[in-house]
Amino acid sequence: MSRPGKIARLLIQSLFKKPATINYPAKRSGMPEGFRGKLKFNPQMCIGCKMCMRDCPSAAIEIRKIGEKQFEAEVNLAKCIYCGQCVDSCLKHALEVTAEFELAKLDPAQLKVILNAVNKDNPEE
Amino acid sequence: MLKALFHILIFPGLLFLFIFGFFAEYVDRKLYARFQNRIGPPWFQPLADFIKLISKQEIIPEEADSNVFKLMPLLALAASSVAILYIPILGERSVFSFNGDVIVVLYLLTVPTFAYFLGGWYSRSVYSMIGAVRSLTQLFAYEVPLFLCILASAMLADTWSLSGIAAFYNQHIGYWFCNIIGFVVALICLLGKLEKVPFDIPEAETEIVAGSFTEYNARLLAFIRMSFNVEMVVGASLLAAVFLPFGLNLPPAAVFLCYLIQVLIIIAAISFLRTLFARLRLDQMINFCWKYLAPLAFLQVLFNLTLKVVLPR
Amino acid sequence: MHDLHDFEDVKIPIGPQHPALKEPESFLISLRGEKITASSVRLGYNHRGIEKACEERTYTQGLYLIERICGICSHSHSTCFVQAVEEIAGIEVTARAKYLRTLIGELERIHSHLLWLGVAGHEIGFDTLLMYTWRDREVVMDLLATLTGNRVNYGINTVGGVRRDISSKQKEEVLKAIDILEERTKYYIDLAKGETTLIKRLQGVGVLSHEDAEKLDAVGPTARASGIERDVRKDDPYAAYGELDFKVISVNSCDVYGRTLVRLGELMESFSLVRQIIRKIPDGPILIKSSRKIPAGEAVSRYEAPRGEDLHYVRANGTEKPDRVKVRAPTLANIQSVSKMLEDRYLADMPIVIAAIDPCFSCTDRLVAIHSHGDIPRANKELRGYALAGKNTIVWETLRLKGIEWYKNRGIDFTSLNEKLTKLL
Amino acid sequence: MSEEKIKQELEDKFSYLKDTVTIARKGRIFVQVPLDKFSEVFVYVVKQMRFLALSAITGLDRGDGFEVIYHLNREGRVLLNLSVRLNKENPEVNSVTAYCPSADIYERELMDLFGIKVNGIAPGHRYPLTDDWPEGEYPLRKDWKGHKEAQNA
Repeated sequence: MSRPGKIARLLIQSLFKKPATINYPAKRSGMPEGFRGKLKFNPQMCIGCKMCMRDCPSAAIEIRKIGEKQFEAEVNLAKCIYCGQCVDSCLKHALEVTAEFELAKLDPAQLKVILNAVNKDNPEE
Repeated sequence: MLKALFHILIFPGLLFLFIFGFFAEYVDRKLYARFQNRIGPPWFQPLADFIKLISKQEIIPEEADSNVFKLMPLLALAASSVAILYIPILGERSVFSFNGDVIVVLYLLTVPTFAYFLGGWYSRSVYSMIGAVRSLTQLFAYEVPLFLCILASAMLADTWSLSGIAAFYNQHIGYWFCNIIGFVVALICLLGKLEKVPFDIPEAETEIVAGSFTEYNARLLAFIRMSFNVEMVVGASLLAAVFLPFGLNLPPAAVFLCYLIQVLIIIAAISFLRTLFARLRLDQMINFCWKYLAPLAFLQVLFNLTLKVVLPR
Repeated sequence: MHDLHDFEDVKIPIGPQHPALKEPESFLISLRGEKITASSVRLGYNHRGIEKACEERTYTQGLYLIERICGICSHSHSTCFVQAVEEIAGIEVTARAKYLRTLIGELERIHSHLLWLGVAGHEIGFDTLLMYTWRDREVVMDLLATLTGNRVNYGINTVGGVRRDISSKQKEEVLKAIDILEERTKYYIDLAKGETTLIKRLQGVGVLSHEDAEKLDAVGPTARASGIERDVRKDDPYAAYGELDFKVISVNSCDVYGRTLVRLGELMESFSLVRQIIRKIPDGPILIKSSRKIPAGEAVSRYEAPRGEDLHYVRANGTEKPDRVKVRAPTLANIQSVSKMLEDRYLADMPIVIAAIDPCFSCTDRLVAIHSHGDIPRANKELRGYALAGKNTIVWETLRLKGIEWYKNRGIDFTSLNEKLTKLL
Repeated sequence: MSEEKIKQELEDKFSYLKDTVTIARKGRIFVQVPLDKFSEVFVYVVKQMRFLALSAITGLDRGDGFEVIYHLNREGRVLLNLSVRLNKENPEVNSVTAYCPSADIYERELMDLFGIKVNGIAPGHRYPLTDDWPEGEYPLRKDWKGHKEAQNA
């Protein structure tokens, strides 16, 4: 038989339970480790074949030659759709995906990021 | 003169109503969120909304009749704040009371609904016209049971003044239980008056945008939301005075605390009911009110009448 | 003074921007009092030219575009497209890849139906149901994020197979999540059967009789709630559905309440399907290397999306770009029956009736003004694109400055704050 | 009613369909129908062979002419694709809304995106293009590369 207010018991229970939501900027829940976020580039491995540029659905990555056997990758974070196709298409595994996803900026010019992670630990942008 | 000014502006008047209104809205929204397993807004959220709305640019629709459009929110706010003066908050004596102020308070609580109707109708937008008409049709559904319940307990107390009712029930605590049906019915009707979820048909967000308040913005919308808060406080304290008359003869501080607790209990009940139900359609709401609430209210009146004859004075 | 009798019906425009409809479509409802007398639908507001755009992209790039047709059923479109391309190229995908595609498809059906349940609750004013269903939906969203790397646009499909494999640890996580979800869905099922106000708002609303559903070719839960037992997974099995056993849920109450029960029933079916997949998934490679050029040919592929039958027609001409891609989303088939359902209903029912077919208009419309290439300097192509549309669209920056200036001549000066802010960022 | 039986029945009933019926795979049959015989075949397929559900109508620009494919299915199992070729100058086809009312929106899409004239269709909103879309421009045609004024702007 149906009666109004059937959800009452659940409401009372959740009154005493910990809320399921968190105050986002203060506390961050983060993304699971397999998450596809911002790209990471390793210039040593790159041979400048531009396979990633060809396969990128939104023309977000650009590989430029800056010296003998030295390449830098410029990624437009606004255009990038974080699909990871460039990581798969790169024959030399020069590109990796990190789990960083909070990339919003006020000034659009800062969204064009030059990745040349000279060494693994401090990839300066 | 100064004492009257103090009563109107400071204590039971505007300043107290504003602060208590914001607090009541905070309690309502926080409980509503906690029932839904969410954290809910910080304590200053209602104040922040009010300030944000006040600072916004005001746009009056072209075809709207601008005087009526601007006047209605203020009328609603004024009517609901005046009603507090007749409700006994500190002890058994309200600020102004005469034999018959129950009718005045109930009338003053109906004025905001008419103000929203006129405001909605004169903002000439299709949605607000439909919303305005709906708020009137809803008015006829919940008004009769609400009046009957309050008048039933007035009849038992054999006086038409709120202070008299409060005093009577304070002396004869036993009579309180016979009004329990009236209290439940009045609470449900208060939901209708405050347009809370099971009966928030005039302001049905998913059907007609914001009902009669679609065209309102900035300052006027702030006043409308403030008048809803004040109406919630006034309605809750009316029910508290009529149906929950405890501890009226303790020292003033304790009495004010009792009053706060009673009002917060009623607000908690309102927000619990608000979380519990889905919004009814207008036809379902009207036949619910006339099939269940009105008969219960009549039953309450008959019960009180027989009780008055049987019980010694 | 004309009397009330010929009081001309009030015409209400609902949409394209309207709180009830999360998506841009516009209905013109004519009302007498609270009764809807007639309604007409106008679509096309969100048409993004995906079919034309696909013709200029290679298959791998087109796949990511097709996947973004709809935010909720992205896997349906991408699998449907990939199956058509593989059929033309004659690639036989490995069994493990088929099982993985079915797994992600069923998880997507779970999250789409839970989302719909919340939206339905919101449409009838029952926000508590929205909050609870969307809280439980997070369980399956996080699961999808771990399995595929993204909460919505999974990008798990590629021509010839799947891009990510599932580890045994992830299998436990899936089973644990399914147990939680099953217990929550059982609660919602007996809530839907027991809560009076919910039933009163859903029963007898948006009636679509069996004959009308047949005549107007309704698909998916909308058809199955009117007694039409049709499910592409059963009738024309694809991926791994041939080897899995499941029931087609159908009710013949023909109203919104029936659609709710069908969707809840399908949720339970999906849980048992996911368990079967985790149990029976074979080992083996997940991807077959295929050449970038697809031989000439054409294929039609069908997929049972959460909203109904999704149909993709692909024609290849031997190059690495498709010659023609046609997408018919399930909502396009269901939209015809909405005006039939709305006849002489109350205005209050209109949002829930429209929500009941679970419209996804980003699927239905796929074209808008296209920036043309050629001599327009590449740098400000976006601005050119907006200017093309013929409307003087305000660029975000000017809007911000206009706001600051508006407050300045009211005595509140934000300019110093603005400098600090831009320096900060 | 397997694919072969359907193919057999079609070829017996219509001699001119002799070699144009191909079975791509289980549940998919492609049929080339000459334009003048189209409505006759269509009515027979819908009425006698019970292919009641019209899933979609696809328009194609083959460069030398247009092609329209009607995807019909019966209880969801077998998908029959009737395709008919139209000439380049004034592509024209008759509306099938009399037999499948749901075809209305697909035919409007043909009219908007390809400029194929569909006679016998009821008046109504245009789909999917906006009302202020310039006349004579049909986006899904191969020769359409963008708005005219965009080219010379």
